[in-house]
Amino acid sequence: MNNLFDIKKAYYLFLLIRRSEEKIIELYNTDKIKSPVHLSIGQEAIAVGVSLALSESDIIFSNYRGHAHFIAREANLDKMWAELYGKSRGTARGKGGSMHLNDYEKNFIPTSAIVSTAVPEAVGYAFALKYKKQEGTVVCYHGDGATDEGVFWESLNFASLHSLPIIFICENNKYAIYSHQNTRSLNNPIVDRAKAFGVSSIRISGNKTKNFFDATSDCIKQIKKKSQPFLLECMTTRWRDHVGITIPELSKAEFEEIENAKNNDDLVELEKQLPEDDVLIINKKVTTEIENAINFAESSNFPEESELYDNVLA
Amino acid sequence: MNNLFDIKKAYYLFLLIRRSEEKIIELYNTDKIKSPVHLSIGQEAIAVGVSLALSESDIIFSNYRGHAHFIAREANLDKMWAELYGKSRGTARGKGGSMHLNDYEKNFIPTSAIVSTAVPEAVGYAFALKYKKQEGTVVCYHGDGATDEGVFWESLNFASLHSLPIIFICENNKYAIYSHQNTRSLNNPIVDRAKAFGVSSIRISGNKTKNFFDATSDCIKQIKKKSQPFLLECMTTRWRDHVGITIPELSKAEFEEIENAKNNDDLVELEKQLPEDDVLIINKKVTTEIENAINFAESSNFPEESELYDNVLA
Amino acid sequence: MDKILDKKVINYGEAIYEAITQEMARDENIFVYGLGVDDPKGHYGTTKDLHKKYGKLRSFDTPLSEDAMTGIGIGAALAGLRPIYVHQRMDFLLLCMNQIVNMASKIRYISSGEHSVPLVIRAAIGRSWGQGAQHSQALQSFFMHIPGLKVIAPTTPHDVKGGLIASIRDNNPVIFIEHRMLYKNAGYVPSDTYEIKFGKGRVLREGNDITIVGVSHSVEDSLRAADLLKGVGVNAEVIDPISLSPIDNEIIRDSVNKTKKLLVVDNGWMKCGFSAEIIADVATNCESILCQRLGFPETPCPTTPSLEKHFYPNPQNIAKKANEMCGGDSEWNPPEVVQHEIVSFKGPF
Amino acid sequence: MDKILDKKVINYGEAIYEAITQEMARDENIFVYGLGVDDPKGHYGTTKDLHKKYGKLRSFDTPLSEDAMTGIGIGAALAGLRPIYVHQRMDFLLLCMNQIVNMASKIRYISSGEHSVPLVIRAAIGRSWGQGAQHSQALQSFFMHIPGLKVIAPTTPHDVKGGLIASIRDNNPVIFIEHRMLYKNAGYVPSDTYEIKFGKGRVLREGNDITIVGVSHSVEDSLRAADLLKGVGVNAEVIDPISLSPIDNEIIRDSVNKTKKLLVVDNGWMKCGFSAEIIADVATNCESILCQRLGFPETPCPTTPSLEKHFYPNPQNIAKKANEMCGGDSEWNPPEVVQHEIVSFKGPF
Ligand SMILES: Cc1ncc(C[n+]2csc(CCOP(=O)(O)OP(=O)(O)O)c2C)c(N)n1
Ligand SMILES: Cc1ncc(C[n+]2csc(CCOP(=O)(O)OP(=O)(O)O)c2C)c(N)n1
Ligand SMILES: [Mg+2]
Ligand SMILES: [Mg+2]
Repeated sequence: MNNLFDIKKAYYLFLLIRRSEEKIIELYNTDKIKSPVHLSIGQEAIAVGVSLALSESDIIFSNYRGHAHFIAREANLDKMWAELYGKSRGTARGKGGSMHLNDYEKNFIPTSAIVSTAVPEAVGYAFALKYKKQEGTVVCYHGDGATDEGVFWESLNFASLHSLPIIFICENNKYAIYSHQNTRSLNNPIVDRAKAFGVSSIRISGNKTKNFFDATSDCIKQIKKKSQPFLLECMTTRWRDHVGITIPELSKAEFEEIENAKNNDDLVELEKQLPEDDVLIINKKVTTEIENAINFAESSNFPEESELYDNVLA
Repeated sequence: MNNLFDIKKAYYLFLLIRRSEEKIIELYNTDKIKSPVHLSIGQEAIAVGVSLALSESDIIFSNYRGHAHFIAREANLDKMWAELYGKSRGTARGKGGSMHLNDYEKNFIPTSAIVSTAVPEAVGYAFALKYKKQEGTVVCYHGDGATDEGVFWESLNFASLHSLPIIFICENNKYAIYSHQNTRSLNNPIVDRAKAFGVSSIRISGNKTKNFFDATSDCIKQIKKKSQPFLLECMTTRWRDHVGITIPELSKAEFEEIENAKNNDDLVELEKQLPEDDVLIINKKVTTEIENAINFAESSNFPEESELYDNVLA
Repeated sequence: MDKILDKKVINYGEAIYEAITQEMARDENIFVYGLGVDDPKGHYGTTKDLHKKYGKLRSFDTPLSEDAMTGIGIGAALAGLRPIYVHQRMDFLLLCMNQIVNMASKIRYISSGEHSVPLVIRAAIGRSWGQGAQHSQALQSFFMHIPGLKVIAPTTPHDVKGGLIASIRDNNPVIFIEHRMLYKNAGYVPSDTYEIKFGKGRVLREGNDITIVGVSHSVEDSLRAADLLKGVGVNAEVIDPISLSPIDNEIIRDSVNKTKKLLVVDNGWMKCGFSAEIIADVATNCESILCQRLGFPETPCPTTPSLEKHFYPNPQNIAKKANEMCGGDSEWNPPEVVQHEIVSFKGPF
Repeated sequence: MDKILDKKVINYGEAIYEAITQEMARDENIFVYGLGVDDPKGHYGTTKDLHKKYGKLRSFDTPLSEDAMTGIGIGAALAGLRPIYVHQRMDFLLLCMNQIVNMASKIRYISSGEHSVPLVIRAAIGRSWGQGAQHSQALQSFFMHIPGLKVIAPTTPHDVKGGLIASIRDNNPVIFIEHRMLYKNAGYVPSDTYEIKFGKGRVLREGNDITIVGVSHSVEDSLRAADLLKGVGVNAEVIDPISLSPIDNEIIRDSVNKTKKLLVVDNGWMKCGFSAEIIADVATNCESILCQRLGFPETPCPTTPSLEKHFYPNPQNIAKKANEMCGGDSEWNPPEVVQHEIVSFKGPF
């Protein structure tokens, strides 16, 4: 648990996510990455703010839009890139792709590409922590669309019933693919629903890293005192299409929202708060790390036919 | 739609349900009824109150605990009994049993034995009414346990999103089989959850026919003005075991609750409000109707082997 | 897009669109719903702008609530509407199994035929561009297993149009299986409406040496394999059952009684799968038939192209296996065949 | 109940209880949950009072949230616990298909073996007393179809104890199939813990004339049929595969290579079912075997006893079919055999 917001680290992680995904965009048309990619550009502040508040013993559940969560957790970037390339040194030895990242050492659980489907798993993990009287909090990232699924509410009910140590991080970018929240539910804030299911919830507007950090730190502090679930509804904006690298076909109002978000890019704000030297060093570090990761991916082999049947059963 | 509470009719329907189920208890050990029976004894006031407020064009969705809803809807008692006996003149020609009653003419939709599973169907039916600009309100009976299922909340979300003409009648007997509500959720009233899902909801305590009637009438009135969903959480007590005819194995406190409920039996209260003559006539009528239904069942044939494949596909 | 000519060449996706729009124009009880049906892509164009043409009540997006949305379709069908529920991937049907199996398939039965459920559930099988474990499953056998459901998996633009119209007009719940590698395939399609019959398969190519039965996309590869086999003097008969439940066992039995050899090329896992059923039917009803099957290996689908190519049966290994069954040279290595629909496919999904 | 003797006669339900309680005593990571596991009936006694013995954390009731509860078991398993999730009916697994198929079976694969999911899902097949359309389904084929799952359906008290212990100790998700007509069946059971092997079947009765393969409760009826066949001079070999995935194809192939005749008695629908798989394997791997199958007719299960008796295969029609396959008199009507577990069963459920 961390109480002090480390701007330098925040900037570094934020930049590492942003530049990694920009690199994906740059490379995508080469067809080297034959994997559906769900970019987080615009939403990075959540992953960074949340991750900075966590400890090693905390557990991360994410989803198909997982690059930011993975990188912010300081999970293995080389392996992530190798996985995007379908190479055998990838996080799933090339068999999972972008939608199924994982890093055992970082307690970053393999992600699911079926919406809301890992939410009960996260709750089950939190149950196990309590069962084993083990330290740690589970963090479960999910989208606003995920709350449309019944299993989401079943999961919250169980988490509150058993007072489990879990924070649901709802990344509310207002869209499920092209479907705006208003077309999916009637003006009922997710936080209100979560409260009715016994989960303390707050909505965090503004898409600022520090705010997400503070809220998460606060939850962790409270969980350490008394095991219980929280939900943070993190308002954000996705700048790119749901999947792939293109710009979404949206209405004018929606475009303006994105433009607005770009003008309030927290990456820029964080940068402003750092000495120029630090910024330079961090930028260099990020560039090198990404270059190395891409080299790692490029130089790795594809898995052999003999691996086809590996890891189906224990 | 009815605004005036017809005590005579209420008493008649209530009695018809009570005596029918008592008859089931009486006959059960003869093994003539080889069907799981989920009795409503103690809960009849809900079915009676709700049904009296409905019109012919309204649509009923119920569940495996459906005898009371079926009888209160004045659906075909003869066929119900024949179905309990597994006979070919039953509501499903003997192929459905007590858990799958239905009466096409009365808009009593075939019931499901899988908890909460008919709830979205009810919403879909309400959607169709709106789509076709057809008169009518859908009534969807379900238990408190049914609200543990995610599909329940998905269904409410859709009903509120589309402002559908439906009343969810939550028969809250506090148990799902032997599981008390407190062991299934943390002190979060169903009405609060429903409200967070955009469905106007009220809790009705006291287990009185008239109160259920009034509340339902009121919902129907409002739906006629403006299509919208409602949920009535109807507090009640089941006197018998979840399934079968036995008395539940419960704690002392729980027994006392049942004793209490018995001492507040609304059947007795309704009877008190009627002239003695009416009571006698109604009792006689009820006895005759049940006798006739049993004769109908007894004299009906079992379905022939040739019927095995009937009605699988249209 | 609605101009009616007598016939024309359109692709599989367009044929689906045509079936839907023509049927929607005919019967106002038909509506189309599902995630993204009204989005700019309109599910490979198959539902594009239907909401503009027929109104938002008749073509609408849904919350991600597959379980309830299936029940809602069933309920609407009980009320006399004819819903078409569209899924981007067949894998998502796993969220709907309770409604499909416990409800849709049984309501007619438990109401002794008084109710029926004219619901069409469209679902696309995914493949390519790293679909992987959760976006590539072909679960037809689940639905073939359940009485009270109809299942159909047309392969050609002609059959997909006629099959969808038949499904919409059918009074039973129908699982309508599409394949995303087929949407761009073009073919001759009558402009008018027409139905193809449930329970009727089609011999796509005649031959006396061996019977090859495919399903959905594997029919394409079976035809390519037949071309390869021609080169080594083997005449394969290729059968597309189209309708999986009911299934045309007769057309297969007749063929194998002639060829005495059956190779089933599954488009899914084999255990208790489509291929198991076809072979079991032949084994119990015909005499002395040499039977073999190919299909997905017993593993989830890998995302990396280097392994995905070993996951799916392909024209070469189909041809090789068939040739062996016909006593041909087991060392034969058929030439590479381009699966244009696969190599030309670019993501991002 | 925990007294350890060398062996004793107990019934199938007691054998399950014994497996669970012994394993829970051994490993505190094991917990048991599901609707009603801690209620006075304790799921046919198989979980009775475990919460009193091991505490409420290790045996607890759940909200009716089958979908999430499956995911919660998977999540707990990922964290190193060994959950046993109990279902009163197999039909309820239809609410859990997404979690079982999309998650449990694939997490090991997508984590390249770093994670595993040691989750046991117990589910009872219902029959009798008007279970009907939604409480009688035997859906083993769904799970056999999916790579990454193990499936086991023991028939005897001996195998159910050893099978459950093996399932609990296994590091994969296991679908553990029980049958409610078996709970009262008694048999010799070792008092100690032991495992039976996945992928190993058992010849329950030897014979040279025909091979009969049953599954779960239909093994019982196959044995009864074998008795009937004895009376007309037919010696049937009866095989219980016990483990359905992996399945012991060898034991069946060996047997049919001897008898040249295979009758599979399914305990579920046949299309793409267990019986289809057994026959397809034999048809593709053995030569000139006469194959037949019996199973549920293609209809939901009726509640009325007058039709239920035609729904299930029974000793007489199994014997009759087998006798015909062996060239026996097709007019033979085997005498009635009492299925004591069925006639003695009284509801109320
Ligand atoms: C159960 C299921 N239904 C549909 C999909 C297709 N799909 C993938 S992502 C997505 C949108 C999810 O939206 P949200 O939860 O808000 O997350 P976001 O993508 O906005 O981060 C949909 C519909 C899926 N993967 N799984
Ligand atoms: C999906 C599903 N899970 C479990 C069951 C077993 N079951 C039947 S009724 C019931 C209790 C339901 O409780 P509630 O909804 O409160 O209705 P009540 O029986 O009290 O009227 C349960 C658990 C079932 N039929 N369906
Ligand atoms: Mg979103
Ligand atoms: Mg209840």
